[in-house]
Amino acid sequence: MALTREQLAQRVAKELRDGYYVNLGIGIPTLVANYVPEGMDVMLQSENGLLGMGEFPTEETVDPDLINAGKQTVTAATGASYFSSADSFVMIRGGHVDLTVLGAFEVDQNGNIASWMIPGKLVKGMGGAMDLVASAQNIVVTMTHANKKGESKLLKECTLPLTGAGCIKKVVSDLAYLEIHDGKFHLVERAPGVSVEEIIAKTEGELVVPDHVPEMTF
Amino acid sequence: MALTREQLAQRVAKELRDGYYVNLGIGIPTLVANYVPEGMDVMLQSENGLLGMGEFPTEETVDPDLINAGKQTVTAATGASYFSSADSFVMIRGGHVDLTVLGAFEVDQNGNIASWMIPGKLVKGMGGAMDLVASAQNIVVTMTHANKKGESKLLKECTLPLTGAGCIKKVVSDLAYLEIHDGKFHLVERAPGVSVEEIIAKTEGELVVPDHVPEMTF
Amino acid sequence: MGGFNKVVSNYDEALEGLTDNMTVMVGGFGLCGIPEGLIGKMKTMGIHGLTCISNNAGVDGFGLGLLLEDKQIKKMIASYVGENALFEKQLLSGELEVELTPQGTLAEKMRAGGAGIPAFFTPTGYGTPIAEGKETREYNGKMYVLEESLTADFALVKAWKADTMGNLIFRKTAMNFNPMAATAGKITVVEVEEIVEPGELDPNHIHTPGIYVNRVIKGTFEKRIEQLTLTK
Amino acid sequence: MGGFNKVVSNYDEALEGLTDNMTVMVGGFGLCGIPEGLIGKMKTMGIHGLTCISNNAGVDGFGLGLLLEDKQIKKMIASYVGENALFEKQLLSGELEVELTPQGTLAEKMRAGGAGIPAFFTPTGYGTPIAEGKETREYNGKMYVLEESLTADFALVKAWKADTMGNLIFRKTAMNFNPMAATAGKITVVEVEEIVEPGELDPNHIHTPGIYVNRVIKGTFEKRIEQLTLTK
Repeated sequence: MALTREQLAQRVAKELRDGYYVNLGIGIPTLVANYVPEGMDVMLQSENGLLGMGEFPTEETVDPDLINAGKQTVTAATGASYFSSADSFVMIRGGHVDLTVLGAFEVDQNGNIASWMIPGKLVKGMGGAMDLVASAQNIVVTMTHANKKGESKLLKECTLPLTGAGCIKKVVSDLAYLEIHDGKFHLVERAPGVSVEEIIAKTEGELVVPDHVPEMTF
Repeated sequence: MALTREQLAQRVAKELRDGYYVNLGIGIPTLVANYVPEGMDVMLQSENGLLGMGEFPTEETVDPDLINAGKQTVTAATGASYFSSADSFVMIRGGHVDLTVLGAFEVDQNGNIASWMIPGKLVKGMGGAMDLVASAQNIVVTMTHANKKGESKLLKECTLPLTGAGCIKKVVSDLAYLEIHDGKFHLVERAPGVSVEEIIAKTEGELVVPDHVPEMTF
Repeated sequence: MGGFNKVVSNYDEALEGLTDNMTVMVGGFGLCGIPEGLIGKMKTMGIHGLTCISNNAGVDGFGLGLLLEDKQIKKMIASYVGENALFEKQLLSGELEVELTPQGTLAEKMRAGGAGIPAFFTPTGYGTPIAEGKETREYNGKMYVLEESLTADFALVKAWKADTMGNLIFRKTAMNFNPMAATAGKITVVEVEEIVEPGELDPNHIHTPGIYVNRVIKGTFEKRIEQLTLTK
Repeated sequence: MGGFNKVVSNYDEALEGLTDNMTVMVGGFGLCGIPEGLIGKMKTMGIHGLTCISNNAGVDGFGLGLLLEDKQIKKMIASYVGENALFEKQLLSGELEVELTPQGTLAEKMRAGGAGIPAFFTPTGYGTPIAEGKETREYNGKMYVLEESLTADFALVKAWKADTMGNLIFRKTAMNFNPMAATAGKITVVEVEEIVEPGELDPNHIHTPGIYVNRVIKGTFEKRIEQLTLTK
């Protein structure tokens, strides 16, 4: 079975480490915050200018001056700090964030990512995504493996305008966890109940499949 | 009579305007703070990271964490702020300082200034002087007109390594106030009791002398 | 402090000198930390042909969205503009020009503009449409794009507190792009929630020193929330 | 906050991994705001061949001057080094190399290093010996020099207060080069006067967020004054 949104988030959460500073993109990546393993502390960075994002507020604590990069009202965790957007991207561009999680339309076997623009549709802007992918050492892309027509989104070469070039090394799709190196996708884990054959069929890019592909655990 | 150090500072102080943010270099420029005209407010910027430098402290108020760019203990004026040296040079390089006063070894008719290095002598470093002269719109150089041997320091072309190129427009020497434009020095005022002839004799650079050269007032 | 009293008493004075076809930099992220009254004044002034530099373009009927109603904005430099139907309409009809800029690059361009740095190299956007036509260069095995700085005729800033000398403190994430905007305007106007006397703000914790600020006005703020999300 | 407790209890731990021939960035302006204990520890460790990036080089017998006594510094990148007889001697004898850098350029190079910006244009030094061999370019009729950023193996920082998570607050002009140094070290070690619990520092007024800080140690400081000047 393909992973649900919640399961995607749960699998990505396994990439967290105690003491990590983490930037979570909008959508499924945001859900990762719900699956921080017990006994582990992570600090969430929000690129508008917050390190230490807490839970959503209550009606009593909601504050219009405290939002995240998705423009949602949030709270600040203990030990949080506020700073300008320029200083926020000193953190990001300077490679100080330990893990970045974001979605994508397409990823290709050379680590290129397309996530912000579909020609012919209205272009809303890239926000901070280009900065995030250009600078982070450790990026996890989470996405569906194929589109609704069944066409692969893990490609030999991205067809959409890029968000970043040669920067993606890890992909958690709804079918598999894959790594990208040496110009190829490498299948590492498959979603529980998903066959290697289905993953092969839905991966357009060059895919290296080891003899044994374990099922994901959460 | 050539101006004393105190008189030099007094003449430079006439370039102050109410509401000016001012950076004063080490030496005679520092003395300018003693001659801010009555009823006029200026804020002194110190490039180590202080806007709103106050007077020297007393033995009771002295604080090793509060120094100026000359490493002297100082106080903070009402409305002062502290910031990093990077932010300090955002102010300076960004052209936000209204007036910069500094000394020089040599100035030439093209507005070049040499103030930091005498080849063959030990080079101590330029500190913030290169940033200050490269960025300020309004710079006053205060210096002696000639060296102890009587040789001019207002030259056709600087002989010492430059601090900045084409950036000096106003010079208050101990003999005269001069402006620099169109590749020439322009004599504007003379020190009380100093003859135009003496100024001409001690200015190696091209000097434009108007029919009437008023004496400085303080 | 005669020469350092930056306080103005009305919006006419606050935006005096702002005319058609100028470039205006506006602080804020979404609707958070925007100079609401100054934007409202730009609308009633009826100035046109503006180039606006701001991370976002407001929403329909609020923030910079207000200026779209009468087509006052000619060009928008922003990182994300997707919250606004009117914006979309004017963009598709060609009435509005947009220069999309990655958020970190935009923030750094504004800082650089205020800091006297005309251009800098950034890894952001290399290999993407953003780098097209721009100089690229390798440093330590990684590719970078040369980006130029931004300044503006007017910078419109929202702060929490100011003293009369224009020293500013921002509050929480309402800081966002405001500190950089404050440094990058030929004339910087700040709308604040509270004005205090010099000396009341801790000099150790002033976010923006008054040297960058030309005018301060006390505003009243609706602080509209774009995405109200509450703990269930 | 297990993973975020940056506090170390001794100087061995604070400088673990610092070895010969490394590049060390040190905060401070003159003797103000210097990490006294960390410098002292570098001396007793006896490491050699260091490249030090710091605005100044201390004085004889204090600050970075201590490291000159045993010729531990191979190269100094600084803006002003004139307070130190030993420095002068080693410089003239060729035992010590100096790369003089304008103060604002040095501050910006350190910030850029921490910010992932490999190079930027500055007007500073154009037409002077500083620009020799460097690329220059005209923007809006003014000439600029391309300067590259600086990073270091270790950044040694002095702050006033830290919480255990490494969030920092500096005090008065002891801030100086410390915030930029904090961002530019592969390993950033901070020596502070006081360590508090997370939550005790106002999030709105943290100068350096803990993300840049690897280790925090409580020091004791002599805070020697270089130029005692008092009101007469």
